[in-house]
Amino acid sequence: MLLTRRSALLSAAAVSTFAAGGARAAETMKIGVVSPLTGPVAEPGRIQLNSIRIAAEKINAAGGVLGQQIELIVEDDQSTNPGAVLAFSRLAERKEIVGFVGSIRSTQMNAMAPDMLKVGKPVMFGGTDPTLTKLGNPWLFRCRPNDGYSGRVIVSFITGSMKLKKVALIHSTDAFGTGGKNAILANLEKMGLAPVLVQGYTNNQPDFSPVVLAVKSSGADVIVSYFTNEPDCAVFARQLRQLGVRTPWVGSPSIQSPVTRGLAKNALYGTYAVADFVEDSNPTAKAFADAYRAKHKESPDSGWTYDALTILAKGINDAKSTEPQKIRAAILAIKKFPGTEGEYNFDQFGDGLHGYNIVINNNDKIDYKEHIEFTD
Amino acid sequence: MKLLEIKGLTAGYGAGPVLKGLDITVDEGEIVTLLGSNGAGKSTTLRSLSGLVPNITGDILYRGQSIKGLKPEAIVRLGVSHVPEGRRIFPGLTVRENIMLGASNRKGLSRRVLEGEVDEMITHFGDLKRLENALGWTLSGGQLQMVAVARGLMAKPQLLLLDEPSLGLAPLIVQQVFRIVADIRSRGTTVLLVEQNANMALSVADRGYVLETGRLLVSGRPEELWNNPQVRAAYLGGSH
Amino acid sequence: MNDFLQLVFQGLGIGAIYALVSLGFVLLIRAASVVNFGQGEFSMLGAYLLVVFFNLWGIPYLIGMVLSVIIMAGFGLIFAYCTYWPLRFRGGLPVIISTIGASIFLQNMVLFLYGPSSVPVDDLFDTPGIQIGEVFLASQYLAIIVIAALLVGLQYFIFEKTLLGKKLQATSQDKEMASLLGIPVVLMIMITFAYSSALGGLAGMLVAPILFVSVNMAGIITLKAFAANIIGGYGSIPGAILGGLALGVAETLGAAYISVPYKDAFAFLMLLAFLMVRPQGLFGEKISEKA
Amino acid sequence: MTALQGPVLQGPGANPWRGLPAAGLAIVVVIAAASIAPAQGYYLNILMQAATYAIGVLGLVVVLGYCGQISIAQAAFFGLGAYAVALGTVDFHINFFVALFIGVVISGVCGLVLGLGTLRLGGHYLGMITISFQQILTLVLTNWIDFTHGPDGVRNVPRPNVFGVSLEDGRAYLGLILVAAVLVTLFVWRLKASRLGRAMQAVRDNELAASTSGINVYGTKVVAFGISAVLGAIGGGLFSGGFRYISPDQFSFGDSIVMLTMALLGGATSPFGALVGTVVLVLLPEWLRFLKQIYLAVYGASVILIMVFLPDGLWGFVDARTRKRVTTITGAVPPLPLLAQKGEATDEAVLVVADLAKHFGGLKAVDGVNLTVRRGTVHALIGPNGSGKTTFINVVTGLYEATGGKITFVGQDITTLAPHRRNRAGLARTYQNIRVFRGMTVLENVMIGAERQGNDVAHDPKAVVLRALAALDFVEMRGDAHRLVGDLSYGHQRYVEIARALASSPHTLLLDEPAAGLNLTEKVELGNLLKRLKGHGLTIMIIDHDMKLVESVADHITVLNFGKRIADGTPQDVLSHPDVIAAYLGEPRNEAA
Repeated sequence: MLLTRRSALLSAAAVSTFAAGGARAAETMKIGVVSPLTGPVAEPGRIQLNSIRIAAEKINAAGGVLGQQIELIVEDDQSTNPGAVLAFSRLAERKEIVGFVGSIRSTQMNAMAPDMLKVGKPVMFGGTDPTLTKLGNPWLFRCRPNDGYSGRVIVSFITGSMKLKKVALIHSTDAFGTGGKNAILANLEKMGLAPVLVQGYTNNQPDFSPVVLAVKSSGADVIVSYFTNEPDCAVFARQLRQLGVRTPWVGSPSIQSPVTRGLAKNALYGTYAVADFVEDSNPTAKAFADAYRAKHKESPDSGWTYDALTILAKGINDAKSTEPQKIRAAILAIKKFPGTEGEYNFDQFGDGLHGYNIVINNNDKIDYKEHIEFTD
Repeated sequence: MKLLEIKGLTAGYGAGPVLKGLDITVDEGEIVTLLGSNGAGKSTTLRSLSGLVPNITGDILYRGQSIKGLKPEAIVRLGVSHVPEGRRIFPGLTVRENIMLGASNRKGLSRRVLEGEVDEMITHFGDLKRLENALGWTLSGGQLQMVAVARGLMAKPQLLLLDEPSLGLAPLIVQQVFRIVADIRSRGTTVLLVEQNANMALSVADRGYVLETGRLLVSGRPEELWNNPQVRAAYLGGSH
Repeated sequence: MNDFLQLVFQGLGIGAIYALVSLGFVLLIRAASVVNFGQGEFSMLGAYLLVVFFNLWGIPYLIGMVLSVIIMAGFGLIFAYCTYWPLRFRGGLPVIISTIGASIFLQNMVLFLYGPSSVPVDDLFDTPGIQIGEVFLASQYLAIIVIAALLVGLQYFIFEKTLLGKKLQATSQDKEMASLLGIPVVLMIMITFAYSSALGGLAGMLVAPILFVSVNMAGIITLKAFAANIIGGYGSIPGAILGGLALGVAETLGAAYISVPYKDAFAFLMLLAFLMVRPQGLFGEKISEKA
Repeated sequence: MTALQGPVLQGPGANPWRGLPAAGLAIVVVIAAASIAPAQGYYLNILMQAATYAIGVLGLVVVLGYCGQISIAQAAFFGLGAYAVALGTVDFHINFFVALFIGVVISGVCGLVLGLGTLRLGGHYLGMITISFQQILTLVLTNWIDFTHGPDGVRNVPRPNVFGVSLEDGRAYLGLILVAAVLVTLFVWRLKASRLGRAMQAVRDNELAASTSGINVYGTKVVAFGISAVLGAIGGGLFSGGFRYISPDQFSFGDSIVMLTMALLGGATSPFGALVGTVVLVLLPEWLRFLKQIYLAVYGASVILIMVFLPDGLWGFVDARTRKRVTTITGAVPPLPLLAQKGEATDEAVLVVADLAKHFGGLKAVDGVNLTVRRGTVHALIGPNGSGKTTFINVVTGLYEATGGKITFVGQDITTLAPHRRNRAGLARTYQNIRVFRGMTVLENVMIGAERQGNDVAHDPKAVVLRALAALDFVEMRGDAHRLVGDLSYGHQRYVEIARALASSPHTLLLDEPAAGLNLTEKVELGNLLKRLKGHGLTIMIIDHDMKLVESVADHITVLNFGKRIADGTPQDVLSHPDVIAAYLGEPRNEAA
């Protein structure tokens, strides 16, 4: 049955507290982290946690923040929205925490946002729903490019580099997929284009043949996709190829994740994806990936938590204070800061990144193709 | 020859024993009947014999061997077949299937022989012929009773335990059932019979035991029981 | 038209999966009067065993499947011993709850041991499938349809034609009476659970190449298999297969011609419609209460 | 009515104010508790969650524990309430309580519609339909993004003002939730001892007997399901304001299962069990926290262990060990009014059955039977097994629909009436295989009969108790009034069944094989009982195979064979009728038998 976990908020986050980087001093700089330790997205959660620890070690080795060592307080969000709310409510009770690292999932950020506003301390996060930084909540700082940019980058790539016009858009009906769909539609409209097919689906489908056949009969010359769950993407890819569709495909980041590639294998060869983190796209990313490999014997597929902690630490150091308003001002002042995900130029809303990389799957090897950056 | 010997049987289900030191013997070829009011322990005696009562003390000897503590499946394989009260026909199986399963205790029976015996049994109980393929739950009370007896006989038992076979049956059928009981005995099967209908029971039985609250009140031949005023008043409808 | 045929084939393939899982349900309902909410976990465990044997240990695919089926049969006994045996005289509801408990336990143990990521498994055949005109018949779906048909036939034969089947049914309907007839009740129950678990495991292994192996792989399928069981007729074997196929085809066509996001709703709307109009299902329920 | 005074008032349902002082005290205590609870954060969230869930689980107590119907959609109703409050206040800016009320109405209507559709069917069908409802609701909440906000959920749900006092503060709002929980608990607890609650339990224990005891089985089930949907929505609406953020995944199938487990774990037949179960299952994962990742696995295992070792749930376990021995009810009560009236046998036709037929497929169980029962007589119906006697009674009492023919009862055509309507017209019966309400006490069983709609005492709870005691006095079973019927012997259950019928002051009583399973002495007692009933205007129809009994009480005998009437007349005529001897009696009557 469907009870992977005690869904709902019946159970709160599992606690895992640890001092990073050999902090010895009694006084540490505490940063709260909401992360999935259990549940369906625990696996990416583990990588994100490893990444942030690498950042903490690096910062602590360099003398810490305002002379104090960083200590991470981690709460499990159980991969659910209610779990995230409970996890954050536990962190929020601890007055000594100066800032937070939130979730990569927009729906969890949406769920926690009211509490974050109430707490009034900076929260670095990775959710890519464009509206999150437009809620009038001054404490949210995004360390990944938002979906508005992914949509712009995808449309710019297919109309510019690929010179294709007839788009079939496949998207999950969840918040991520719907946000992506809206961004693509808006950007296509700006170019004076209309998609030949817009097809939503509900997550966790065993069969995508109706969607594949719809793509086939739509006459599209390019597929654009926003898949949330990796198995869905892989099932779709395999059925697409089995039913003989060879249309070029540009997808949201999940299409080139190691898990999806492992499931779909050659069905994804030759597909393009937008990617916020690409090791070869800049030296910071390369250095981080090397450090990660040295420690964990595998390659990271994301660097945003590393950036999140680095920027939060820089903000506190720049502000020379743990007072939230001062940290906020310092973070908003960060320009041209090299992160693993690109160059951070915070705008008034708290969005740090304004562009995406395009990558291609060359027989299971992810190659960096180009970076498309916007300044407005 | 003694087929069954119950010695000092004490048995129950939890809150105090139902049977309190009961002694009963059944000789081969006899029809023995147990009489008594509701709750006297008649059914519990039969259930103890067939292994359905978990906690018993005393001993039960069948052909001189103790069967105390054996599982019901094992006891029926020794040749003791129990037709419990309430008929207990499997509701989702047909009459034929119910009767066929009565032979489950007999090993190595070929399907062909089995089908033949079932045919024979169904013919023996005339009314069942037209009901052969009816599902158990659709039968009326008397029909159920007939199937239950037929099913019990399919075990080819040496000892047949019959619990209230006449319950809810029309007088004509009651007579038929008791004729069958007598017939069973004439074919060499020993019968231990529990009955409320003491008249009928004593009319076919060789001996009877009267139980009262788990103890033996009196035992003897039918005419002795008939003439016992105490028994007559309490269990045979009295003379008032 | 070609699209339609393709969709019907896909629907039959998915429907055969529902039917396979549904068979396991029906078996436990018919032979032990147990509604097992942990049935989906049998499939999940079977698929993980195949992953361990084939992906991890490199044991040949078919041998791995056979081994997994055998282990699943054994697992069924343990499952019965823990969730069913202590509650066997207490009616349906306590057993349902304890199978729910077992379901939570198993999912989280597997989650703890293997993590949440999906794992791919190879297809049963190397050939991806057969192209007939415009219609592509994927080999794994063909295999599932064929195996489902065989198993349904086998199960139908056992229940309707053999003495073993009758003994299994008798045990389910009245355990005490069955024991009085000399039917080895414990053995019957053990056979039932072992077979049901093995069947569930096999279903899991067959769908693994299509859905990949993960803790949640069987969730929605199990619910729909349950719905298929009702649509076909509660506890009916031909009903399970027909209900499963009908559900698969209906929801695939519904997705193609009505709405993809509401695809899962079609199964349940169909179930609602059946309950309102023909509650006994396609094949009817065998036993009802007599006044 | 001096007899109304005295110890008898201790009976269930006798005191409408019972429990109110305790509830008042509980409210004071929970408000005090709320005021010392933390105003923010984790523990507050846990407390709110436990209290709001408890309200939803109490709904399950009504539908599952009392009425015996399995609902697997409580989280869906909970969700309907939650979304009504969230969307109503956030998007439509309606007052909190108005939104809550709308949610309750929507949920209640959904419950009624689902119930009306399936509750005519027995058993597991409600379970199935609720699973479907649950799944469809989750899909709609997720996919109807324009209205529900989709998977994003609704945030910033406001909390209400009560009498101008803002409950924005967490403690104040917790107080509101706890007061609601106490009131709902009181309601559910009182419901159990009410007429409606007894009807639900009767339906749970035996639908057929409930219907022929005047209970509208279908209506009662629908009402129970409706109440559970309403309570679910109340819990969900309060939850929405407490948590302030809701999304579809909080109201999924898994959550319905969790609620079901809470109810069963605590003990579904008592509201206190529901409270205990909810609190334990909210806290269990917290206690198991030290186990880290495998705590959910341990939780699953704990569910199994609790089911195995605590069969009646946690509350059942506690209750069984703390329950005081119930004292027997003493004191004189007015005897059955029936016994005070006089009525000799007359020629007035009470029950007229014309050309009655009932076919099951090809089987003609009853095949054109004509029969007239006259007021004040004892009319026996005999015949071989399978001759259609019980089917006849079942058609007359409405359990089976007649294939043809007409049934007139006291001048009214009742051929197509529902069983409970026939009972309300004064037709009571007993069953061949006894049908009592096993989960209820002897007294409660008989009270069900006494409060039959149309009975003179039906609307006075005290008088119902007195009438029930009078009926028990008549069958000499007052001493067992507080025992569970299921614990009684077969013969005594039979008497309870007769007492239940007599308490309803029936016009006509149908007895289906009352002597089956009784020994000869007990049969004589039964015969005496029937003779005592004679001469008071009560009309009795009896089926039995015991010719001695039949002969000693019957004024008139009808004989059926193969669904047809083969003889009809006085006992002497009928019992010497050659056809009757051939088909039924077997041999010229043997005086010894």
